[in-house]
Amino acid sequence: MKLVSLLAMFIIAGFMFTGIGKLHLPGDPAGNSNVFSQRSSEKTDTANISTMDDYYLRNGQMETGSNNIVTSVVFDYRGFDTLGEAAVLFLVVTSISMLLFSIIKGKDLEETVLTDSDGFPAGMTRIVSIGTVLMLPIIMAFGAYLVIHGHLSPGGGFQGGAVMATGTALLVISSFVVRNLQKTYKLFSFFESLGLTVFIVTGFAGMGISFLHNFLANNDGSFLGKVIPLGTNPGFLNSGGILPILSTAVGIEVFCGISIILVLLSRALNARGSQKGGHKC
Amino acid sequence: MLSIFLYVTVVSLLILSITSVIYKRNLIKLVIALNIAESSVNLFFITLAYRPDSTAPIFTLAPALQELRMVLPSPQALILTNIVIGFATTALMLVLAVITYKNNGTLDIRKLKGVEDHD
Amino acid sequence: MTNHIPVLIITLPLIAAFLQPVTGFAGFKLRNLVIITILLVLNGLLFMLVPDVALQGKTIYYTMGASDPSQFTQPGISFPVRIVLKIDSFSLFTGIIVGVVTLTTFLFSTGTVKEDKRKSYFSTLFLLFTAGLMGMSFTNDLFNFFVFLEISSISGAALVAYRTYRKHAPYAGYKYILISTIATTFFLFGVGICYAQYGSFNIQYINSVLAHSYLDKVAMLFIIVAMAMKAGSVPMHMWVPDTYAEAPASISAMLKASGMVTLCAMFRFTFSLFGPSSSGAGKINYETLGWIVIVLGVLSMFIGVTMALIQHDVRRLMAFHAVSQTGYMLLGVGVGIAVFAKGDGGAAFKAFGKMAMVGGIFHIMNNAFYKNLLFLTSGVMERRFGTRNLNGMIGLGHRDTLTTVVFMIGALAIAGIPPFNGFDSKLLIYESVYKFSPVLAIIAMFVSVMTLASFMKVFYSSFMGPRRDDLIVEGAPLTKGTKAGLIILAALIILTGLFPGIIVDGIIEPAVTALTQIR
Amino acid sequence: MNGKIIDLIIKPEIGIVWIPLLLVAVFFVFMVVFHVWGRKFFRNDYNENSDQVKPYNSGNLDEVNYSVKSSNLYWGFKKSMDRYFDIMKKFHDGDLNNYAKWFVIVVAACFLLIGGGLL
Repeated sequence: MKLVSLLAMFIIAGFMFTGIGKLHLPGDPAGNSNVFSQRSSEKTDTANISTMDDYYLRNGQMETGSNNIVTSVVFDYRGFDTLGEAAVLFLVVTSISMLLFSIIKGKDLEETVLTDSDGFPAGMTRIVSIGTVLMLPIIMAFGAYLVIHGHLSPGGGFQGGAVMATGTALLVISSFVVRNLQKTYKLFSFFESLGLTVFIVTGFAGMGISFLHNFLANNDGSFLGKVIPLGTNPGFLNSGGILPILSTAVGIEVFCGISIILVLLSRALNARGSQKGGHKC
Repeated sequence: MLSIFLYVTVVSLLILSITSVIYKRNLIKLVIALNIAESSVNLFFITLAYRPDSTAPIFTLAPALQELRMVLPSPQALILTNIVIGFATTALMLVLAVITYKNNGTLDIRKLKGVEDHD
Repeated sequence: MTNHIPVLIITLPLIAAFLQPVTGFAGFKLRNLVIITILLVLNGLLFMLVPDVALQGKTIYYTMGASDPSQFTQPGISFPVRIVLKIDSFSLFTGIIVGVVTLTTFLFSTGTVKEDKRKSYFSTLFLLFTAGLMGMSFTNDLFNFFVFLEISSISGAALVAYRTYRKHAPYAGYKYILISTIATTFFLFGVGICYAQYGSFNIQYINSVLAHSYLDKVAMLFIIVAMAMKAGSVPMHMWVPDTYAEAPASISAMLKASGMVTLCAMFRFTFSLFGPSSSGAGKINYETLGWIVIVLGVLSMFIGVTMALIQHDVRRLMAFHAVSQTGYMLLGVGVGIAVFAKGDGGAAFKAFGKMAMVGGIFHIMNNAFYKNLLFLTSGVMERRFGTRNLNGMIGLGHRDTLTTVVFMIGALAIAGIPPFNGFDSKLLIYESVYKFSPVLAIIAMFVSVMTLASFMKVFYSSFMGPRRDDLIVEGAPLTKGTKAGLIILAALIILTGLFPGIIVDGIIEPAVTALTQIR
Repeated sequence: MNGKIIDLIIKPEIGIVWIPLLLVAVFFVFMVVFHVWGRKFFRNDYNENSDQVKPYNSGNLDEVNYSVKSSNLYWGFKKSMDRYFDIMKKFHDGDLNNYAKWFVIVVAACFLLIGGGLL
């Protein structure tokens, strides 16, 4: 059995190395998708578009009002994938809290904080605690910047939310303790749910035309609808249509979701009792 | 020519990770192995997106060239999705490993069979 | 609003799940009522589509975010740039299975999780599971399919581990998520190979430009073997009994539905993605592919049923039967795949290949109904006696008449006894497979006999015998929802068995036509 | 195609290839083969002239417990096929590495088919 599977691994490796010889090389112009972005000033230029990515690069800026084509793909062209992805995150937060609240119960829900003589939490040194306090606003501000400027510069809801959640991670490792776990959980869970609801309601709002239709883009700058010039430009914050709304919603959801996971995992690892009936059954 | 080594890396990572899924016996190590597999798929997609002499697909303050070339945007969007999904899978597997450890007192899959007698 | 039905089917369970933490104050009964209403609405929407899609053969597209959602592509370009949902007869068939199974299973589970503290998480995950399965049925985009596959497998894993106080339940969840992740990783690799060649993720577009190169074969191999693993066919089935046994009964039924949807997706990829395309000549050897599927099917039937015969754990027994029944579908559709691109101008396909596929696809539906019913009754048995071990059960027939009757219906249906629905699809499979290769048909009949034998064992040891009230752990009567779930499924089994012509002509035959028509 | 399937279900005499005599003959041949050779292969400790062939009840059977336990149903079948079941039980032992191995083996087998030009 062992030898057979080892042989199987070698066979797979051999055939896959044969296969990559036939794959087009990265950047090879003879490959199927060689994309040049020769922008034209025409409205929808459908001539000479050979692949999906070519279409995104040529028309993405005009159709969605976003300078960052990746963001326009994430939230507009493939927005339904992003909804699924946000659902995956929500799902995993729900399942992790379902699983971990079976371990964390009783006394573990209300942690007594061990403090040193000056009132700082014990465990890490005071350098870490004070450093965390100093770093936290900067991290949060940077995360919020990434979320809000998602349609203009590298970033977006997921990245910004993850950066903001590193703030929570810092708090967790520097021994700041959540006192009332249930209350904190409910607060974060509420905001996570709120973010997702905003996302899906924004999707439904475009339902007059189609689900997740970018109905705010390019409508003479009234609300998030400023028309950006084609080609290289500095960009405007109030462009992009529904992309900033979706980005913010996802940012809130990711920040709250990852924070719940971090807090619950750190608490579960320190949970004292094993659960009832664990070793029997 | 050198760029084919990116594909070689992708396949090597995939083969190594699946080999370690087959031979490793610690639940945590299996999680790490699957993370490597997922990274190899991410690397595969991002390699497909690469074009030489190209910029990132962002028009904000992009260099004003005569012929602006950009790398492909959609694989980047997809691996963003895949990273989040991989994070979710990893977190769930780690939590399940923690609870398995609390219930059984071991992480060795030879000891945790999970199957009683068949008949 | 009618042209938005495809997206509503997927997003309604999603929005209900997202609002669960907010509506957590509303109380258990109201929340259950809301969820049941949503599942009923889903079923209603699905049946609203039947006249258009199944009977008239229309195909409904829904392009996300486009200015005209019912168009497959935007004007001026030949390929879709956005995510497209596609409802044809086959995906509608898959959706109807998911709708019926989720409705009845949720009705059943309202009674079983009633006293549990974590029931709000249960309903959230259940809704997300439903959304994942619906998305898998209707999407026409490979990466979107991957996302919904992950939604269904992650929620499945969490629900398998729902009873964390049991010793092996978390490890069973771990097994499920590990196996799923291996399968989805290989699936995504196959998707990447397709993207590298054709620059698109759309199933229909890729099929129209498919070149049948070596890389296409590798992608097909990865995608189809990964789907076969998720569907639980031998020899990649060993996780099935372990996970199905440790999950709550309603979740076993949902996992079975997930396996059915994955199987449907596998058939869809075989025909709609890697089928003979209009551009390239069909260089993939479909006869070999069909024989691979047939061999997997025959192994599944035989090994599944022989292992089931010796089990004494009722849930593991039923899980092995799930593997064995998967074999019938693989056998039926495998015969169809093997003959549908033969060089005889489709004569063999017309003679028996299409009938084999109709049998295989019809068996998916029948199996979803009776296997669901059997898993749910095993839940009642487990609840009553507090154990899954058949040695510790006796004489339940004196207490639960309803459970006894529906169990008999399910057991006779799975064994293929005439008035029930298992007979119809099995007869179609026997007849058509006999014309293809008589040995396979004889093996299938032998497996059917063994199936009956093992369910006689379950019936004998748990329902018959003297009344033993001292063995009963949980004696409370079944709730209305639980009874409703069981009765609906039993009625569906009998109706499908008595009037197979309506179902076959109305839903199954259009589904097979939609699947095999070469675009 | 329309209508034919219903006919087949309702009127089974149309289009059925059903030769019971052939099946009986095959069954008979199998019986002979198993009688002559099969018993030696599966159970070589079987002896017709001993008490093995008689029914056997053990223990104190009272009114309440007078039923055969489910593990003991089809005992003879299990006993005669125990070599097969020993192999099968080894495959289903709950070892996660083995489960993943079979996926790899199936993929490798299909790769061999592609390499052989069959697929």
